[in-house]
Order: sequence, then structure tokens, then C-alpha cells
Amino acid sequence: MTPQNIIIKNGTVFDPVNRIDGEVMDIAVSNGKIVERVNESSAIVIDASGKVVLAGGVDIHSHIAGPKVNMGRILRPEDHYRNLKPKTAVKRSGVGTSCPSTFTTGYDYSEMGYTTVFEPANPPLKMLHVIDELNDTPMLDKACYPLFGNNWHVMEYLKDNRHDELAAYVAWMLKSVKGYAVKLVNPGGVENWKWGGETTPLDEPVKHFDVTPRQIIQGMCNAVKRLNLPHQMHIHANMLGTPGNYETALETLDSVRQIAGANDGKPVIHLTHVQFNIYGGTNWMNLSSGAEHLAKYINNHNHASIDIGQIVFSDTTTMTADGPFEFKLQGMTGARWINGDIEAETGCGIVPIHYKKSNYVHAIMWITGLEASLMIDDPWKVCMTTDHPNGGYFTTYPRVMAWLMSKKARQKLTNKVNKRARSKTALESLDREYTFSEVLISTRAGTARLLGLKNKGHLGVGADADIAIHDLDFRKIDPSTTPRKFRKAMQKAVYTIKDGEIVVKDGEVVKSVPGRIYWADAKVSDDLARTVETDLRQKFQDYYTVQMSNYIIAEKHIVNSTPVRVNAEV
Amino acid sequence: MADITLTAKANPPFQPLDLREISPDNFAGKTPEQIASLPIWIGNHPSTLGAVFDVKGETSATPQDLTITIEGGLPNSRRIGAKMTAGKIIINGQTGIYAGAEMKNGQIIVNGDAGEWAGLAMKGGSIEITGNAGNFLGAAYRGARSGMKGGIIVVKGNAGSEAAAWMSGGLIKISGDAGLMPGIHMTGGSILIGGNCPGRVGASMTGGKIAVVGKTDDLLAGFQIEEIKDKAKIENDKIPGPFYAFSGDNAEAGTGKLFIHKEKNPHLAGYEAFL
Amino acid sequence: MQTYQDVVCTVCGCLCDDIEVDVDGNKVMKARNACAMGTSKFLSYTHDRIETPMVRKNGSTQPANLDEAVTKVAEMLVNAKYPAIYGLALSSCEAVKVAIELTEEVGGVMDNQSVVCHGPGVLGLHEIGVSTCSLGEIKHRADLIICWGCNPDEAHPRHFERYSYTAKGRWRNGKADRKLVVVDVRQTSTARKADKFVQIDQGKDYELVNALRTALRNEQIQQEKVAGVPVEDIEELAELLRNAEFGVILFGLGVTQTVGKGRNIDGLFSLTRDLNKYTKFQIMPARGHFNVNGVNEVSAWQTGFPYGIDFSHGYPWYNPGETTVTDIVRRGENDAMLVIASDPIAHFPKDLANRIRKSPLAAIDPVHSVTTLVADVVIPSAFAGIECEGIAYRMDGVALPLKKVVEPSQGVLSDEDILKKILGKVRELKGRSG
Amino acid sequence: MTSLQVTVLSGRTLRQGVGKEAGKTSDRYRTAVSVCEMHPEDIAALLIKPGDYVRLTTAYGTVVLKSASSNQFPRRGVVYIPYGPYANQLFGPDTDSSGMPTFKGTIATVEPAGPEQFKKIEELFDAEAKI
Repeated sequence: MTPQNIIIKNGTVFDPVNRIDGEVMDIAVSNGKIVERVNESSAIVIDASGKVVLAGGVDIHSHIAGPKVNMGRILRPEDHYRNLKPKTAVKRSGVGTSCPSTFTTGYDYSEMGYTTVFEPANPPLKMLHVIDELNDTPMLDKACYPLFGNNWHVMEYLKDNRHDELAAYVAWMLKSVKGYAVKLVNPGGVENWKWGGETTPLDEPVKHFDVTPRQIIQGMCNAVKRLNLPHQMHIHANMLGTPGNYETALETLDSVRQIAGANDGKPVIHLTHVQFNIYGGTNWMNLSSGAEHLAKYINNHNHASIDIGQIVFSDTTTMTADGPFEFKLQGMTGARWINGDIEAETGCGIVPIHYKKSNYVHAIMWITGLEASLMIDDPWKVCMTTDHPNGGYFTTYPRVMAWLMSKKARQKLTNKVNKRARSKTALESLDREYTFSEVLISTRAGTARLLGLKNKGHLGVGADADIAIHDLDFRKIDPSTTPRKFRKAMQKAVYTIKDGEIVVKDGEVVKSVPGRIYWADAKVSDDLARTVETDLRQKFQDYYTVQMSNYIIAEKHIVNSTPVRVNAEV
Repeated sequence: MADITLTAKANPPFQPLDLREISPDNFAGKTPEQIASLPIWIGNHPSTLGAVFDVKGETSATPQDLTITIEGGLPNSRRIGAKMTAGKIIINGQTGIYAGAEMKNGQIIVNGDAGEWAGLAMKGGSIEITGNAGNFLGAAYRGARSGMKGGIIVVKGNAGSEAAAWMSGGLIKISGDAGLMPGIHMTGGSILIGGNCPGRVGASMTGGKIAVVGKTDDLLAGFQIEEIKDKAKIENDKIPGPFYAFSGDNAEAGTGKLFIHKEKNPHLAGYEAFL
Repeated sequence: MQTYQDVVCTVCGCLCDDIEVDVDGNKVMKARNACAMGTSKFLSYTHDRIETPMVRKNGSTQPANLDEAVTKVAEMLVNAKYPAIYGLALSSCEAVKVAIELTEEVGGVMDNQSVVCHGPGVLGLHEIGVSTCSLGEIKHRADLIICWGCNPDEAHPRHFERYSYTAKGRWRNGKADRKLVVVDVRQTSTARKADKFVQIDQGKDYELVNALRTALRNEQIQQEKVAGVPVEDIEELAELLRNAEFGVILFGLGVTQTVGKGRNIDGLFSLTRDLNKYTKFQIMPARGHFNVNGVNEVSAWQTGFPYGIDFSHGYPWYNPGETTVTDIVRRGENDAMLVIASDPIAHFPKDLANRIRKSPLAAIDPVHSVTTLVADVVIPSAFAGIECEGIAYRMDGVALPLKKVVEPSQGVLSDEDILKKILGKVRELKGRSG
Repeated sequence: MTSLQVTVLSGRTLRQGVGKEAGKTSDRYRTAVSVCEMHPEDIAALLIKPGDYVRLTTAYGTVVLKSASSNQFPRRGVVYIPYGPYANQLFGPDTDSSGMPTFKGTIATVEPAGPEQFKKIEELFDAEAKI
């Protein structure tokens, strides 16, 4: 179809990247990009007066597709029954809540003004499944982070000190299974769990492999850096969900501090859903928030970024490649449990959970996430996530934004949480309220930057025309004092524009678009690539139950395949 | 008090009839004409109550004073009386699936057979079925670990398999026979089975009580005998025995109670050696 | 002569992907590495083909052109108030996607063969969850393999060699390092290979599982025998399970089709969960149709539900027993059925087969079947994985690309393309553009 | 006449699997799925030889099959029929509200039958008779 020209007139524009902070101005769109100006006579004119104009939301970490999400869907019909979505003239039918169907995922994000969502944990062996679900997730640009933290080839290359080959293998993998970034989940611990073992601290060798989690973390971090991948190593740290685990989290961050070196301050590690990883205390009875320890570290170092994994009191579904954690969780809660180990690569676990205000542990978790968000000074280092659906559904983001922007909103809920938990929190003493620009940094500008998406997260000329317009008039709505009104305005976009097309109007999808799928194509030296391929031919025979040629995903299986090419330093 | 009568028209459709609008809550304060225009589904086809029923009588302003009488069996119906909170529904004839599902209060009387999932996830009120009940009586939604929480279901005839799955409270009384696995995964509440049961009574139960006055097959291995009792107490009723009293299901580390009639089940006499 | 490497076999849920297929002149000459069933499929796919679309006229089916047949099917679906679309376990995921869209468009019910094979496993999963893994995990780690009500020797002939009992893995050198236990009513050929055969009374699987779980908790069992098995043997078996380093239960239709159905699997999944307190244990259905898993997967991500999906109210709704095609037919509630790559008339109980025939019936299939024999409209299709490409899911959820190694006959389309034509016609009839 | 009460199981066999792929109208398929495997002593008790025809009758239907002796049954009283149109003449439509009919575990009586009573697949289903 012919691309639309659009002019958004008189909107209040917020664009932290370009230092625009609530300026009334026009934004012009042509050929899917933001441009200086277009001919008004041939353009669609959107009157945005009294509304805010923002870059479309960019989610750095949300479990929206793939084998584990789908297992969650199959596990929880009762969850779907709470939110059945009929077909409309534009939309396919589906289900919502904690494990929404793919079409619904796309629509709900888009109606909330989000345009880019990255799926953060995928077993390479099942990436064709992930990709095919993403093909069916409309409205959004997407990408995947294949899992490397318990990969046999990785551990073997590390053990043999073959760092060049490791980097080349990572490049081969991303290219073969169409991954975008490198994900580590409980490095080493999941391999141990495959023998029924536990998650391990950083310096205990992985059973049968003679490498430690620390070596995996450092080795992979180095490999990612040498490959010049657009996003730094994305890690779910060891000991997740364990009292006192903030120490492991800090050790993890510190273990790669040297690798950053003179890297123009560019972070080399992204510690994800920190809320689950920064507890104090020694057991569940005396669990406490360790947010201040993390905040202190992050405030003093520039090689690391984080996202929060905020919990929201609700009935949701936890799902992670951290199989041993989910086993422990089901042991504690007696809830249903799915485990799915993947040969030579990774694992997965799923447990439904109902976060309750009255529950001491859940209240501490809620407090921990908010404390971390508020105690870290630089919003460019902090991404707002709920680790959907682990902490809460992505559709609760506006509620989390309201907590960040309103002490009143936080206090209202704090008054209702478990009293013992409340007595142990610093949250009530934190007066900080995010500015709107800070919220935008942690939901689009900062996330896009951390993901290396130069054309996203801002409204400068040349940016992708991914735009959200919300009915938010700061003359009438003060998020600090009227957080509910703010939340409502952020819940449904008046307009969402994706690649220059109006896809949402008045909070409803009016046009379905497929979005694209990004993947990283890192060019390594030919010699190295050949060596690694030779290694892999043998390893495939020994380790996998599929043929190497069937493991590699052909581009024809991808709707709007969008390789991001980088030159590696190996 | 007010009465509304819905009389099924001749040759009703054979496709599923979603009749979730039939409840005193929805009828209260409406004229028969308004009631006749309430939406229903005939398969995938949106229609109205008036297409399937003649509506006569008058309604009250509030549901608690309203009795809805349905004349004529509709085995393909769905969700009559679902989520009702007050009043009464009398069904003279067969009813289909989900009668009284998620019911909170009020009364449903089925003078005939009821289909599967009657009283699904019921919270309160009462359902009386003079004929037979289908499978999953008072059970839970797929995947939900909460079945019947409160209220009472009385079945004069037989009930199907998996009655009271995931039941946590309330009472189910079955005068006739029950199908396989009554009380599976139950955590609380009581079941009285007047007749026989083919087996797997109380499978995976962790709490609650089940009494079987008739015959049943071998018990599951997870049950251990505790005593022989003259009577079994089910809510306020004392059921004359004698009963073997068991506890289990130990497979699930459960502490549920089974009362199995001693004289009707001589094949269980071997348990007496463990007393 | 051309040789295709790494071709995926489209018979059972093993989806062996190491088949070498020789093709000469658009004809498969040889299929190396395949088992007897696979060889039979690759070499016999030309047998028994439906030559042309057929439409029933004045009582008997007669050859018709594709458009006429497609129109008939579309009319049948549009005119129905509760149509069912059934099958697809022997088709590609691409076809499944179109079938879901078509079912949604006509407000029907979409169901697949899992309803009569591993659907009960899904019911068990809703209740308990499941601890499972990819097949390679079994190959590398399992020292104890339990075949419970399944007979891989006949139903999945290469399972042992590629993935389990005799496979050479990283830490297990074939069967020397593993024990095989078979729990079955019959002493099958698999059972004859086993280190231990536990013969149980028919229909007593749940009882045995319950006893094993009780024994595992060291609770006393106050019976002499359960399911025909002496309690001492049950306690011994519980010890064997507990002492395995990595155990796996492969279960089959012996448990899913036996009284108790989903509850048998609920029990087996509970047993597996319980065993993980002591050691590492996994469980996996031994799936029959090559892509029955794929239909479940695609259905689940597009609708939230894996099978038995009712779109009659515009949104997906699901409750096996209510929305499963067997139950709908049993209650006589459907008024049309489209069958794709399946043969329910042969594989459903007689009474259901007869009821299906009471309303309009259409079938899309590459080959003659009992269903195509009695259908009102028949449309021939190409074989996925031989004559057209697509994606299929192995029994452990690994998606694999199917290859096209020969051209289908002139004018014969894939299921996907036929369904797209029907969907287009349906939209046309409903007065809407796609 | 001699008869026995048995429990009927149906299931997959390699021959059925191979026959299915060879074509549903093939002789190979028909012979693979129209067989009733029985304990040798059950066959003897019916005063027939393996390969003779037997009639099975359940509450839901009746069918004539070729008997075969099988050493797979450690106990008498269970017979096995491969999946397919013959076996399905014997099973009921009830699914216990699970979607799954009981394909294993239906009680039947089995008695000797003459070969002339055997029906081909197309004779089990009258293709022309649209009900």
C-alpha cells in the first residue's frame, strides 16, 4: 500500500533523547519515518492538542512467545476464562490475562502505545517455534535472546580456553537461529538441575563440565563485546529468588567490570528483573529488600544496566529458563509445575502464583522492586518491566508507571500490604517521584538505547515512525496527585502509529500490521567461522537429536526478517 | 412473590443453546417482552429467549422474590442459572451443561436430568436434581483448583464421574449411584453417596469427607483404615452404619476421611487386620 | 537422480530428520534410515490417491472441479450454526493456522486428533503440570526408562535407537547403562525387551500410580495386591524409581484411552513431580501422528487452548467434554463437519461415525479413507513433507521443517492452499473481503 | 454355542501402521486391522483354530474378525484389535466428558463365526446411504 504522510499537530511532545520535555510542536511522518515536514494537503492530520506525543514503547524484557509461554497457555485455561477476547472486524480472537494468545499480545501492547517488544529467553533448539509465534504476534517489532548460560559448546570452549571460537560460535548461533542478543539464565545452575541439582554460587564448578558460573559469565560477556552485538549480555543471575541473593547479583555485576574497559561507558551487562535477585535476609521469615545495595553499586558504576521485574499484586504465571528456581517455588507453594529441559542447552520452569498484599514475602518483593527503581539515580540505567508475566502482566505497566510517578499511589498500596513487611521498608521514606520524561526513558528512550536500536525510542528526524499519542493533559492531570487519571490515560493510546501507519485509534486496533523480526548477523573471520562449523558438525552428531541443517532456521520462515549486521572483532 | 414461566417451543434447535441470561438476577424488573428479547446463542447464531421460549407471567423488582419456571427439556442448553445470587429456577424437564455454574445463592430445582458440570465452582445456594446428574457435578473449571466452595447439591438419581472434583466446601448428596472418582482432589466439604460407586473414591483428596452407603470397588492404596464407626456424620446428618473409616489419600499426604459401609463391602474385611 | 538429505519423516511423533530420499523423475526411489512405517509412506505415497475433487449429487459422489468443491464446502460451513473442523495432525502448521482462521470466521469448533490420542495428557497437565524434557535429555542422561501403556517397538520403531533405550548418549552408552521397565496389560514386543515387565490388570493404571505414590512416601499399603501387582513388587518398583539417577516415563494410549482418561495422566504427572523430590524424573507422551503436537501448539498460541476450541461466540472457548468433537457429535449438536487429513469415520466409535454422517461432511485428504468414502465433498491434497513444505512439531515440541521432495500431481494443492481457497470463498459468501 | 466374555483393547500395531501408510483401501490395511489377537487358551476354549473367524459383540455393536493367537497376554480374557473401522464397531460413544471414548476396556462376548459373515470395510459403511 502507499505509505501515509501524517502530521501530528499541536501535541505536547516528550522526547528525552532529543531533550524535548513537553514542548508543543508538530511531528511529521513520511514513508514510515519521522521527517522534518510533509506537504499538509496530502497528509493525514492528527490534532493532538491537549495530548502527549511520545515515541512508541520499547519493552526490553517480556515473555510473549515460545515454547515456555505456550506451555503456560496450555497449563492455564482457567486463567484465559477471565479474559476472553472476541474477534472484531480487524482483530483476531484470543485470550488475555497472564498468558495471552499471540494476536491479543500484539493488540494489547499496541493499544497501550507500545511498538517494540523483545522476547528474552529462548532455547535455541526451539527457536523455530519462537519465531513462528512471533510471526503471529502482530503490531510489534520483535526479537529474541537465545539462551547460552548452560550450553555445552559454550562450556567446552571455555574449558579449553578457546575464546575466539566461543565468540564465533555465538555469532553462528545468533545467525542460525535468528537471535538478537545473548541471554544467560542461572549459568551453570540449570545444567546442574538436569541432574536434580541446585542453583550454584559463582565459583562452584558445573557438574561434569569443570567450568564455573563465573567463567561462563565472564567468557560470554567478553564474546558479546568482541562481536559488537547491538545489545550487551542480558543475564538472569544465579541464586534468583533466594534470600540474601543480592550478594550474588553484585558479584555477577562486578565479575565483568574489567571487561567494560574503555568502552565509551557503554554497558557490558544487563541484569534483568533485579527485583527477584536483590533480597537481603537469610531466610523467608526475615527476607528483606536489598535494593539499596544494588542501587549503590549501579549509581557508582557505568558498565551495567538493569530492568526491574516489578511485581503487581495479582494472579499470574511465573515462567523462566531457571528450572531449579521453579522447582523450589512449587515446593514452597504446592502450585502446579511445569519443567522443560532442553538437550545441551537450557531448561525451563513454569509455576502459577498469586501475589497477595497480605503475604509477607510478596509484600517485600513489591517493595524491593519499587525501592530499586527509586534509589537508582540515572533512569537511563533502569528499565521499567514486570518481567511479564513473572511479576505481573504487561497490561499493568501504566499502574507501575503511576507508582513511579506518585508517592501518593505507592502510599495508598503500602497502607494495605503486610504490616511486618511494611515495617521493614525504606519505601515510605523515599520521596522521589519520576518525572514523565524519566518514565519515558525507562520505557522507551533508555530501553531502545540499551538494545542498540538507534531509530527507536525517540522522535528525531530519521527515527522509525513508531509513535504513541495519549490523552494526557498535564494542565489537568498531575500524575503525582491524580495517579489514577494518569494510569487511565497511559492504558489506552488515542493513537498508535507503527512504521508510519495509524494502527490504533481511540484505544482500539484499527489496522493489523505484522511488524518485523530483528536478528543479529555478526561477521567473524572466515577461518574462524569454518573452524567452528567443523567443530559443530561433530558436536551435532554427539549432542543433538536433530540434524544440523534442520536446526538452522531459513529466513523464509520469518515474516519481515530484519538482520542487523555488525562486524565482529574476531 | 412473582412467577415467570418459560415454555420451550416445539422443535427447539439442536445446536448448543447458551441460556446464561436465564436467572432471577437478569429477569428482575423486566417485563415478559423484555425477557423475551434477552440475548441467547443458538450455536454461533445470536438470537433471543423469545425465539426458543414463550414467556409468560410477571416479574418482581428484586431477584429474591422471583421464581422462573422452565417447561420442557432442553438437553442442549448451557448455563441456566449461572452466577445467580437469589430467587428460584424450576426446570421441568432435562437441562444441559453448566446448570447453576458459579451460583452464589438462591435455588435451582431440576425435575429431570441435568447435564455435565451442574453446580460448577458453585459458591452457595442449592441445586436439587430429581433425576440423574452428569459428570463433574459441583466440580471445577479446567485448570482451576477450586470446585464447589459452598452450598448444597442434592441428586435424587445417579451422578456421573468425577463429582466434586477440587471441592473445598459445601455438601453434595447423591441418593443413587456415583460414577468413578467422586471427590477427586477435594480439600474440604462433604459428599454422601447413598448408592454404589465403581471406585477411586476420594482419589488424591487432601481433606473433606465422603461416605459411601452402598458398594464400592477396592479402595485406592493411599487410604488406611482408622476405625469402625456405627454412624457417619455428614454435616448435620448421622448416617447409620456400621462404616469402615479410612484416612487419606496418603499418595497426596492427605487427611481426608472416607466412610465405607461395612456390610455392603465385605471384600474390605481384610482391613480389619490393620486395626 | 537426486538425493535429499536430512528429510523429516512424516509418520509418527518421532519426526526422524535423518532420512535420505532418492528421487528420480519425480518419484521417490529410496528412503534410507527410515523405519518400516516411514519406508512404507515414502514409497507408497502414490498409492490409493484421490484423483479429483468429488461432490455428492443426487445421492452419489461425482467428480467435480476444485472451485465447485471449494464452494460446496464454503456453503456448508457458512450455512451451519455449529460446524466442526477436525483433523490436521497429519498436516503442516501452516495449514493449521488457516484452519483456525476459517473456524473463527464461520463460528465453528476446531478440534484435532489429540482428542482421541493424547488429549487426556492435556487434561492431566491442567491439573498438575508436567516435568518433561527434549528427547536428547533422555538420550544423554536417562538410566531408567519406563514405557507405561506404550509400545515404541511397534508404534515408534526408531525411538529407542535415536532417543532412548539403545541410543548412545553423553553419559549413557546405550542399553548397557540403562534399565527398561514396561508397565502394560499385554506383554508387547517392547515388554519382551524390558529388564522388568509389570503386568497390570486392564483399567487399573490409576490404582497402580496411586500405590506407587503411596509407597514412595513410605506409607503402608493395607492391601495384598493393587492392579493385580503384589504390594511387595510395587514397593520394589518405587525403590527402583527413587534410586534412578535420571528416570523418564514414556506413556501412550494404553493409559489415555483407558477408563480414568485424563485422571490417569494426572496421576502419572503427580508421580513424576513427587519423584523429583528424590531424584531427577521426566515424563513424555509418545505421540502417534507426526504433527499432532504442532496442531496443539499452534492452536494454543493463537487461541490459548490446544484442542476442542469453540468459536461460536466469537471468542475461543474450551472445555473438553463439552467442546470436543466427539462429545459434540455424541450429543448431536453439530450441523456440518470438515475433516482435514484425518479419518474419523474409521477411527471413532461406530455410533459417532454414524452421527457424523447425519449432517454435511467434507474431507480434504491425499488418499482415500473411510471418511472420504462417505463424505459429501472430497478434495484431494498434497502430502505434507513429501509434496509440499511446512513445519511440524516432534513429540517433545521441537519444530522441524518438512521438505518437498517431489511435485504433487497437476492441480493438487496443499491443505494450506485448499483451506485458503475455502476461507476466501467463505468471506465472499459472507459478503466481506478478506 | 461356545462363547467367552472378554475385555477388548484396541491399539496400534506395526502392521496397522505400515498398512495405513500403504493405503486405507489396500488389502494390506484390511488384513492388518481385521484381526482379533487372543490368548491361545481362549482360542482353544472356543473350539476353533487360530485364523478361524470370530464374532465379537458388545453393548454397542458387533463385528466379525479373523482370530489370531498371541503370546502377548499373560492372562486369559483380554483380546486385542488394531485401531481402525473394525475395532470401532464395538466401542461406545461415551467419553466420560473427557473427549476420549473408551478405546480400551470394553466388555465383549466372543464366539466362533463363519468366514462368510466377514465384511469388507466398504461393507461396514454404506457409502451411498446418506442418512
